[in-house]
Amino acid sequence: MRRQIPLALVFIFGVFMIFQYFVPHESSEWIYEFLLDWIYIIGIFALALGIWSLIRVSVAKIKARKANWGYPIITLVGLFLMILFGFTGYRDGSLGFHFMTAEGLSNPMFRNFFDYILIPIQSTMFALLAFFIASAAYRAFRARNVLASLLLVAALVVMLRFNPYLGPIGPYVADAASWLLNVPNLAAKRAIIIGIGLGMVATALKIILGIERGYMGKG
Amino acid sequence: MLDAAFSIPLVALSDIGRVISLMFIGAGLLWILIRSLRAKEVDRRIVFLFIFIAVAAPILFPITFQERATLIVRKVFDKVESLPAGSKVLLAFDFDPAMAPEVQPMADAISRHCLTKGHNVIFMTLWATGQALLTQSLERVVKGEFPENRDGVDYINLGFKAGNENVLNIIVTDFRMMFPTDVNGVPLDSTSIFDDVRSCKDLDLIISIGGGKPGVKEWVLYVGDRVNVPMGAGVAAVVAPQLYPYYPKQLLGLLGGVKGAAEYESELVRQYPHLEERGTPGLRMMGPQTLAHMVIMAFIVIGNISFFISRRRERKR
Amino acid sequence: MRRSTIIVMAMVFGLFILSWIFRSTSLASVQEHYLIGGLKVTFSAFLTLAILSFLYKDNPFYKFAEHLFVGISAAFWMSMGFWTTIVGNLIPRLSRSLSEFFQVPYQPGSYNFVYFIPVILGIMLLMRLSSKYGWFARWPLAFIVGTFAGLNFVRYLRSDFIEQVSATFVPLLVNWQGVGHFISNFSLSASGQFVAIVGNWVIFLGVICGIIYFFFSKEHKGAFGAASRVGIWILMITFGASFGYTVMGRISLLVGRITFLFRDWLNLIS
Amino acid sequence: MKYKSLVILLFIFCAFTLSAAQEDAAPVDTVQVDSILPPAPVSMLTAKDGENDHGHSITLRWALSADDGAGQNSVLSYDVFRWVPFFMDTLQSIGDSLDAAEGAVAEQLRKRRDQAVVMIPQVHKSYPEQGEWRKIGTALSGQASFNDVGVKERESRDYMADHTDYYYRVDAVTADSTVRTASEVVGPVQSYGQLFNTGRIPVFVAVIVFGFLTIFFVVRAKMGTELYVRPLAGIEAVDDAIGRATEMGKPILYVLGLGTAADIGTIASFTILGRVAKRVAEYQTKLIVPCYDPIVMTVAQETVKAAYLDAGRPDDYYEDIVYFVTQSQFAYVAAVNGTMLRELPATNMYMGVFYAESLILAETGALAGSIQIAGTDQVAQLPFFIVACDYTLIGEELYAASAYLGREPILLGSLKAQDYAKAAVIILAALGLLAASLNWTAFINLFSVTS
Repeated sequence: MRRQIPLALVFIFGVFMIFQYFVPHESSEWIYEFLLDWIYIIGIFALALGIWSLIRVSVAKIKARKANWGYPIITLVGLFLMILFGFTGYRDGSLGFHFMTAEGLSNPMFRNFFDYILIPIQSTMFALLAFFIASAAYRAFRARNVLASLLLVAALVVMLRFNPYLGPIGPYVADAASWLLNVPNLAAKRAIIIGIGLGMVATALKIILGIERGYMGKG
Repeated sequence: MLDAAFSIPLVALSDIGRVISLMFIGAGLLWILIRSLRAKEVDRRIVFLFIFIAVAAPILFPITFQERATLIVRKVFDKVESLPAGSKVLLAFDFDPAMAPEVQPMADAISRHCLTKGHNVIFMTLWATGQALLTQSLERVVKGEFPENRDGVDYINLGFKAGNENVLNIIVTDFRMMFPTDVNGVPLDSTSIFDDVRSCKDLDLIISIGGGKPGVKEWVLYVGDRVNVPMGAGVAAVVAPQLYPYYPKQLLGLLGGVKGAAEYESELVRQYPHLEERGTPGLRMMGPQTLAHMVIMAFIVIGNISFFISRRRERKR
Repeated sequence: MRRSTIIVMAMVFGLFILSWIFRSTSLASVQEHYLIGGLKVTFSAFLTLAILSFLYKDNPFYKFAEHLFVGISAAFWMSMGFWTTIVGNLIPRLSRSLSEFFQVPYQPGSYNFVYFIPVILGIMLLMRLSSKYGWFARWPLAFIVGTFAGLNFVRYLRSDFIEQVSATFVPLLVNWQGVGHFISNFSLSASGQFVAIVGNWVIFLGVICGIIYFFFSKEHKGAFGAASRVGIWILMITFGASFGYTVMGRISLLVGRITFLFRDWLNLIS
Repeated sequence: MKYKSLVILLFIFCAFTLSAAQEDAAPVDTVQVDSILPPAPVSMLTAKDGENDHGHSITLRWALSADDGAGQNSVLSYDVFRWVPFFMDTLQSIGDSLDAAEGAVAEQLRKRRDQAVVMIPQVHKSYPEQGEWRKIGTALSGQASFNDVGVKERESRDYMADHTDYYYRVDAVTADSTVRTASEVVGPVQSYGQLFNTGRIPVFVAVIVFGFLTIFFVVRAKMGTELYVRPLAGIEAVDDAIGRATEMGKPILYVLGLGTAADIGTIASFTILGRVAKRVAEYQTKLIVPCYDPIVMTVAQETVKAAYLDAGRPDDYYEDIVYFVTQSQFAYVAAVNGTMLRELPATNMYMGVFYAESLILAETGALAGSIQIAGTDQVAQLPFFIVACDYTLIGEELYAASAYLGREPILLGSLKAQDYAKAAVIILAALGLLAASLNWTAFINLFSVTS
């Protein structure tokens, strides 16, 4: 029972979604739209589980008093403050259980935390990529063997476009770079995508047929 | 107060700063090269430091590199340059604020070039979100830098019309059907710029600047292919590879990303040195890019040198 | 904590207080709440530098920023999810009184009862927390996995398989007007006929060799092995070129952050 | 009948204006003469139910007016008209008042509207009485078709009822919008939803063929046919990596990426996680699984729990092996980065769906000195994993990994099916190359999926 019903559910909904794709009729669309709506709603319930996990892990760390036990306190303070700001706000001058008003967010602190804490950290994390792309290039682009050399040469050709001191060979480098990006790139990506498509389709089919059940904890 | 105190010496300092930072990068790379000749690996923090300086220094003390326009960019420049004064050029600003940092520099450079040459420029946009940007850049470039030019005579702003490629479909045969008036409500018939322009066929050059849909592709398919008017384009870097197939038949040239803008600006400044003081944002934005690319390439070369040396040593043993 | 750590932290703290004061005074003439305005910019800059300091090594400032970021972002998505999905999508369909409480327009409709199903499935998911009825949670999971498996099965069969295969149908000879025409117009220019023909060949052979590389149940030996080797070569060239191409975009991101520090915080450039 | 006389009248009128215009305008301005001439009407107007849709739409097609792009070249656009009963105005006004109404009044109006909507097919039967022609859209010159697409929601203003008799007409319009020529009326035509999308037949065939292939090889494998699979370096590294972690006494970090349970790549990753967790449990090594998506976390907890049970060590399992971090891309990355530098895992595995964060994770992992094995189906992120990780499963290899690790014949059987499909791709691509070279469009069209 505990395992059969979920597997039956997977099969029923999987097969329905396949058939739905070929049936343009209204009733099939109607169910399709409902199903997608449901998944969003279930996702919110799952998020509650997630937050619960976050709180539990943080509290456990604080209790254990191991190294860095103080930092989870910051996580919890941030979490509860932001929840407070997210769930209470002013509307028509009174504090209440509000989020949006006609003028925008009902709690300015929610916006401030977003603009001056989330955004700077987020864009700086993203900007770390500039450093990491350099260190990865330095570390990995060594002509160890044929494959690594091909990787290295292709990357150098494309990056050379930015060198203003190439003189007469400049235009050729630019042409070579755009050829690399247009032709072999297209071929390789297409080969990978066809492979991925097949792998995905096979996996999806195995899931629907109940052959692959790794996600239910059973191989 | 504090800002003023800071900014005055900085201007004077910027030359010194430029020299110091370039010397630091150059000498530093040399030192690392010597170290790696002894087969010593570079700590990744050193790589990080160099990247930081290579990006920060050109922002703080504008460092620009001489760009040589590639053929695909120079073709657009040469076309604008070779048209006689008074030619009718249409500039379509098909982008939104999100894309603007990448394509606004080329839009500015091309408008500046056209007006310097004395062309009659028709501005328009297919993007609702592009209208405000168009108005701003008109205020800045056209009215700010060329105050002697008259609206409706030397240039005209048609503004935004909804309908995406359908707008193009109509102006191919008739401008007035889609744009009875310009953005200010002045009837096209009362403007001298439209005296002998009825449709896109009567233009001498069309340049579309954009990066999304509708954009360059739609201009090519719905206008360029249907009338025999040369078309140039400027797009965001990510879109450029998809448009290469249209060059050189359907597009006479293409500016891709900030680099395309920088190449255009350098060509413009070479031809008209007095325009340099009006700003070359493309070249300025290319400063950090060029320096960072060169530093990364230098590190790749250094890494390979130390790799080969250490491998040779191992073999000797 | 060691003494040196405390000294460093105190110094950083002092520097940011100083920066706050300077920033606020410079904003005094522009903004009404200049103290808050100064704090906003200074704190953003502090967090920016805290994250960047990670490049040197893991340190208390990074840990602070990281933990703050995790807590606030988790709550951010939770609030957004609650207000947009539960209040925005679910409640107007289920209950008039709750709709009135949240001040959202109640949308009565004949099929609203089906919205009880996701609520029941959601509650089943929450049963995970109970050790006795935890297995109920598999039902909603099975529902989600099954639905998307079916959806993706057809979607990817179309977009990643059929459409990609048919996109490979390119002509062997582009613009072919006879051998004489080909030779007399021969050029190596990027837009020439020769380059176009070579391009089509490379695409065709590249796709074939790339696919051969992915064969699992056949030994990569002989001609098959050679093709598979060409396949991985083309993959590597592509990965190298894509890597090199991405550098530009990543540098732009850093330019944005450094510009923020120099302009909005230190006011060094305009 | 009424209409025919109208057309005749129109022609007479046109003829008069034509002659009048010639007389008047000829000496003054020739341009005006051009614009006053009425154009030829469109011909062969047909109306059909929109193909392969849910109904509520009609497709019109016609042959261009003789004066569109040729002849006098005077046609600028086509106005499309539909015959609309006056009854529809009543419906619209109910909608208007419904927008403004609240409470019980709204309830009442809603009921009235629902009753009225049912009447729509009925009132269309009264054609051509109690109704009029209304312009519903414009097609540009050079276009010979128009889709009249309505909305399926009955509450909407643009609701277009199915199984209702509609009548259409198309006017060829010149620059002077009063100078136009109407076509003949076409109708009645009804819209309805189809039960099978014929535009998607290629996909349907592929579903059948691929499904059959997979089931065939799975059944064959079940019956015990030996299957060869070539070694994959990334997979073999997994076992070594777990052993290494045990020797060093350091944990293993398993990152499921940013995918949701909707991504097949993530589901493939669950299976790999199950295998890894089982071995980790056997070796009694520590496993860390930080999650981005709460549903993924839930599934991963189930997976790991069952793996520990399978390995015979249910007591070693605790709930916080798999934990939730946050549903924000870079906050998740920041936390995982911190974990990597503080826990110093012996091995990092990145399996699933990754975006820009791939390189941040992989470089930090390299900094921490961990062995790194990655696998993703995100083509754009593959270069970064290839560069920064020790082993990378490229695209399809990620999906194959679960079969490899489990070595179960059923799962390996489906790999064989995938290989046959790839062989088919190669043959089709070769045929397509010939077809494209020889302009054999019939073959190419076999693969075109419309709608």
